[in-house]
Amino acid sequence: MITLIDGLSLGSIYALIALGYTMVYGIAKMLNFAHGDVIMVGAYAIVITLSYTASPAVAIIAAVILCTILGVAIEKIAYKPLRGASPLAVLITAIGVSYFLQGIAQLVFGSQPRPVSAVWRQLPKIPLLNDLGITTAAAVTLVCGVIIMVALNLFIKCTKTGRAMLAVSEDRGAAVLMGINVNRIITVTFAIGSALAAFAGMFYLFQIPNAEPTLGAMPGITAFTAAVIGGIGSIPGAMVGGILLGVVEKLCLASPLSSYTVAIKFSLLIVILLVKPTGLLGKITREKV
Amino acid sequence: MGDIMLKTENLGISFGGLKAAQNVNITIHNKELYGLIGPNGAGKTTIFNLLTGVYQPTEGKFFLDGEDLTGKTQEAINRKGIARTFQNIRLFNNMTVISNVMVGLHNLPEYKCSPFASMLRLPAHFAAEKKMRDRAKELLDIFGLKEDRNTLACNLPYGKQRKLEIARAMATNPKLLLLDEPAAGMNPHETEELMNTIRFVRDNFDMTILLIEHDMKLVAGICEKVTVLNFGQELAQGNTAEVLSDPRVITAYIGEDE
Amino acid sequence: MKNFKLKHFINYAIVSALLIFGVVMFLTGNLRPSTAQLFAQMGYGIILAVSLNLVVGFLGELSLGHAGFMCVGAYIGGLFAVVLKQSGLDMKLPVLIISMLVGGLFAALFGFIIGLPSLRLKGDYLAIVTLAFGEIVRNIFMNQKVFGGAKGLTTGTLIYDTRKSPTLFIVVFIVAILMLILVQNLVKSKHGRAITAIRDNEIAAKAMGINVTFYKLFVFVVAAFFAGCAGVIYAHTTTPVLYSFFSYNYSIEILVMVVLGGMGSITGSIISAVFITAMNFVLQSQLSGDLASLKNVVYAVILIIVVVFGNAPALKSFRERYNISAFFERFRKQDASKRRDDEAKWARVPSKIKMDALLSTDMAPDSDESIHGDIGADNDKGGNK
Amino acid sequence: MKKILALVLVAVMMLATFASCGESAATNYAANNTEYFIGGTGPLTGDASSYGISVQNGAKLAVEKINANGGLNGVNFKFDIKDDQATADKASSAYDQLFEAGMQISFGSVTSGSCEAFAAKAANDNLFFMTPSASAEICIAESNAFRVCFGDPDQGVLAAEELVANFQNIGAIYDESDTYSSGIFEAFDAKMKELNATYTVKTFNAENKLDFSTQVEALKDCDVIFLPIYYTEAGLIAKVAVAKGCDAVLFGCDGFDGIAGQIDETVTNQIKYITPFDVNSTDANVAEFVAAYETAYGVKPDQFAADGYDVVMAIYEAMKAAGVNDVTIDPDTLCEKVKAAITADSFVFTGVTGTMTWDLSGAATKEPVIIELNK
Repeated sequence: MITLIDGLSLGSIYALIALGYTMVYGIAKMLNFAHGDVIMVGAYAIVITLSYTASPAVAIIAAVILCTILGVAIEKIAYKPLRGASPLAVLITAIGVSYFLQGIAQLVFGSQPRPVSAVWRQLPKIPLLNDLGITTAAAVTLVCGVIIMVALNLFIKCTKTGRAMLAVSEDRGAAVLMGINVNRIITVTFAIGSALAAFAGMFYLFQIPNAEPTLGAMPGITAFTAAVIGGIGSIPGAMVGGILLGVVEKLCLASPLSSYTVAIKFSLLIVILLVKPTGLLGKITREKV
Repeated sequence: MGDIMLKTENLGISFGGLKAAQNVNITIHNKELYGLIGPNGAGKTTIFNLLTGVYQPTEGKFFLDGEDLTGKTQEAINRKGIARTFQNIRLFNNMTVISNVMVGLHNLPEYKCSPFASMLRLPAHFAAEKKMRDRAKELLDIFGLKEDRNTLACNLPYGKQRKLEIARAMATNPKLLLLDEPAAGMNPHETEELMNTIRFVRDNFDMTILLIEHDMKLVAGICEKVTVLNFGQELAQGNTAEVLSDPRVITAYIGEDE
Repeated sequence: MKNFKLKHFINYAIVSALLIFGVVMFLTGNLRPSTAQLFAQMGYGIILAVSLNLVVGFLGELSLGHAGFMCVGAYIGGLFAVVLKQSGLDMKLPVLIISMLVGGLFAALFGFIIGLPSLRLKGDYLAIVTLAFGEIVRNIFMNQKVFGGAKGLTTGTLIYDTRKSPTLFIVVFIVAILMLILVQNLVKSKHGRAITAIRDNEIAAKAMGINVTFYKLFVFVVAAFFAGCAGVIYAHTTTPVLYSFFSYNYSIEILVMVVLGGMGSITGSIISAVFITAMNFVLQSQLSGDLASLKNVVYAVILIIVVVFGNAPALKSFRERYNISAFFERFRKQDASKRRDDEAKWARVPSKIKMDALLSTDMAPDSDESIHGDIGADNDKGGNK
Repeated sequence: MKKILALVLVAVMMLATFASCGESAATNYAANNTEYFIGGTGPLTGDASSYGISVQNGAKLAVEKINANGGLNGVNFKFDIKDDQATADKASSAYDQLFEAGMQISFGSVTSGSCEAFAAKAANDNLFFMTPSASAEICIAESNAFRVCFGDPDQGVLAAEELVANFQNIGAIYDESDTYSSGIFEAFDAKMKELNATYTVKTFNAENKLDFSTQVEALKDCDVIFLPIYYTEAGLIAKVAVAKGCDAVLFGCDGFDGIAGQIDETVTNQIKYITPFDVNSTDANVAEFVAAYETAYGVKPDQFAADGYDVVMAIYEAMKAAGVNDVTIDPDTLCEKVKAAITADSFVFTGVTGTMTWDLSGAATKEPVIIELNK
């Protein structure tokens, strides 16, 4: 039971990261390998801000702003010149950006893990839940994850920009003909994706209270797997995939087969894809952003 | 070899609840030039996809030269003798013209040679390659593409791409050739040339040909028989001239065109 | 025909030149052990890049698990070689060759297994499955006591001592040349044409009767075999063989070699494998101590600059003016029109990796129109027109 | 053309066979040295980089101190550490690079996997090295290899004895993908079996070394959790334990050094570990080192830094004891001299990680201390 809750809260972190992957993929049609490293920057932003002020709110705002700016900058510098080139070329620059961010983070912050200040972890107790063994962090992560997902869905369906994003993801050529500024939409997508990364970094710090330069790599790749399991391009899919992977990972770790957690996690991916080649929710492509 | 080349029996397919084609019965005799016409969305290409194994029929059967090919894979159906072209040209764009045709020759038993023979450059490889190249040149010569043989397929002008697709399909040595809107996007002059090519293929290769076409001039000009499809079902069938003057057919078309 | 052959020989010439250069240095006593090791690393880098290119560039499927095959080869071939040595066969070359075959064959078996999903999955979905495969393989080997568990497989007895007899690179380059011969012969044959046909247009290839199942599996098996061989070579240069080396990061490094060199260009793969290996070497030797953390930054900047310059649509005219392949063109007596075709071929990217292909289509068509649309959209994969 | 190629191939093949028989003499690259060259490798980038950087910082501090005091008979020391990203192949090529640059003596590699590769190379040249932290036994299998840290098995055995004597309900978490961690655990496990003691074990590996909620959940009711892991993960586990309301004693090995920087006042669990080095020690030697380290790098040293410092100091002392006075001495000769000096009964080295002696096995003999972290 507790394992399940732990899995859910880990899963919602994966889900949040996967949302970022899926958004960018759906609209810019590229695998943003640097996404995990934007999370890392977000986490550092929170840790550093908290070492100067005791207000988590300020830290979160700082992280969101920094990540958004960073995301847009990456898009402008590294990806935009390659619009129209082979997607694989873009993939390689994304990897380059990922190395770059890791390298810079190590130069600036050093490679020692930086623990986040205690303020961050002193969350208010929620009486009933905590008695059941559900930590506040897990509850907050889960609830916020769902809220963000719903908000994102509403944004895409109900705002002009959101619908333009949908149009770009459906057919970029037609969107251009409809007078949509594709470049602007892609920039907005990166901004939102990076802001999501900042949130992911925040929840990450709830559960794993350390920031280090390579923090983004493994959650990033797992979240990407989650996005694919859910059907890449699909927002609910990313959510489902992320939570599924989180739960499976935790269940495996709790079982005697814990040594093979990674193998089981990835085998699950293979099995799911063999049964449903476009992921769990990938079929409803009209829903995609 | 019997007189009937292709026979479909109540062929049909449904996707979910939608019946894209149903109860299609077509009989094509040897060396016949047969037209399949109908308004947009009538299910013509679906029939082609069924006949070539892209989709598996949910009902009915079809026979090539008396042999039941229902449920076979695309590759197997091709080897049994059905070759096709595509509505939107599907050439191997990054390969040269001659390579495109040589891919068509790939499966013929006379050019057999194992991958290991090729990797080790055994004599079998050289023999097969030479024979294939010669045969491909012959075919290109017939279709007037010999000069372009080292051009990349995507760099060919549109009309030649259509021709190349037919040449490539012919390379697989089929009994039945399916042409999906061969004249789409062609000007009257090119269409004229295409009609000549199709006739030429039929006469010189003793080929049975089934074609989808919207250009009634072409259909009337070369097809001996036609089947009209509407909403996935047969509307009319028979000699071209008779069918084309059938009022139901005219309504179907004009009603649709508005 | 003549120019085809010249193109073949450029590849052999590059590798042979490296080999001869190394041998001459060795015979004149100028070969530093570190250079000998660098040569060996370049050698298996070439093998890895060219074999991955077979999958990515020629078959058109994105694979992110190439290091997984190398892992299988390194562990199984390495263990086999160690056992051979223990059982008394104390001759380096035969042990290397036999274990390379064993490791290669096992890797090929895994290639067959990972080739199976490729029959059902496409594009990114297959890519992530190959990535998953690499991680699974690593995880399994890590947990096997036979292979040393977390401590890794100790292959100390196999190591070619680069100081006393730095000769492993010679064998490696010879293996690389043999592989090039096999791969190029395959590519320039009816089978190679079938493979490229599948890449260019799978539906049309099926309609031409090409046995897509066979060729997809075949390519995966061949590529895995060579990657396995590279793994065995790795086990002969490094002790211990440690699972952590074969992570997806390494698969991606191999992919970087292929993409930098140009997909579908064997010459490009060779050159970029040499370039990247050398770059890593130089960065490691120059940026030591406090400067080491600059390494990733420098590597990343070089990578981004090279890719942006090589691929940005805005810089096309610049590239055409200063083109390496144009330099080689001069040796090939061709008329201008053919040359343009050839450049088109280089610039072109295998169609299937267009990532939007899957997004733009619905897998289950729900009307006759969308059946047309389905096939039509598939065709758009080749839409670099 | 093909024939020519075939000929070339055959010729090269023959050369290869010849070459593998012949042996070219090793050159003494140190002939032009003007300073004694201490080299080695460590992970300076990537996941394990914090360990490598600590060693680098500690060792550099030692070199600076030696040089400031006039070096060895007036000859300074030069120090270089190359990045191996904790991989064997990079360590092995870094070894060659260092050797060709004139490295005469070495601190090997920081992590065990790399050090095994380094040791394989160093054995061929008979180059003396003393590793600060590669605790796997295979790293010091050859006669030219030494270490200052404890061996993995020793700590495992000691921990088992200590825990069985003091606690009832014992749990353990270890990193099965890590040589250090699984090395200690194997010895611990064997000793526990020998003592007929039962315990519960949970594992993690490099792919999931961030979130420990499951493992802690399973061991929540233990009196003590044995953690033969590094301080980063230990710090995370401590915090999870707080969140989960688990008040077990956390018992670690020398990898725990540095945990003080990873936890804060919210962590209430008692933390104990086996270590030769205590950052809060009042020992003058240690205090001086800690102060110098803090001045130079702004953080308190961890065990890796202390080990790095001690390695350089020990090498220096041994070279002094061996009476080395030729700056261009070749590694082979130097190795024999230093080996003889360091294994001599009279050689006792007091560093910041304790007082130690060495025998021919290469392992350091020193007293382990179990310290308790007072928060």
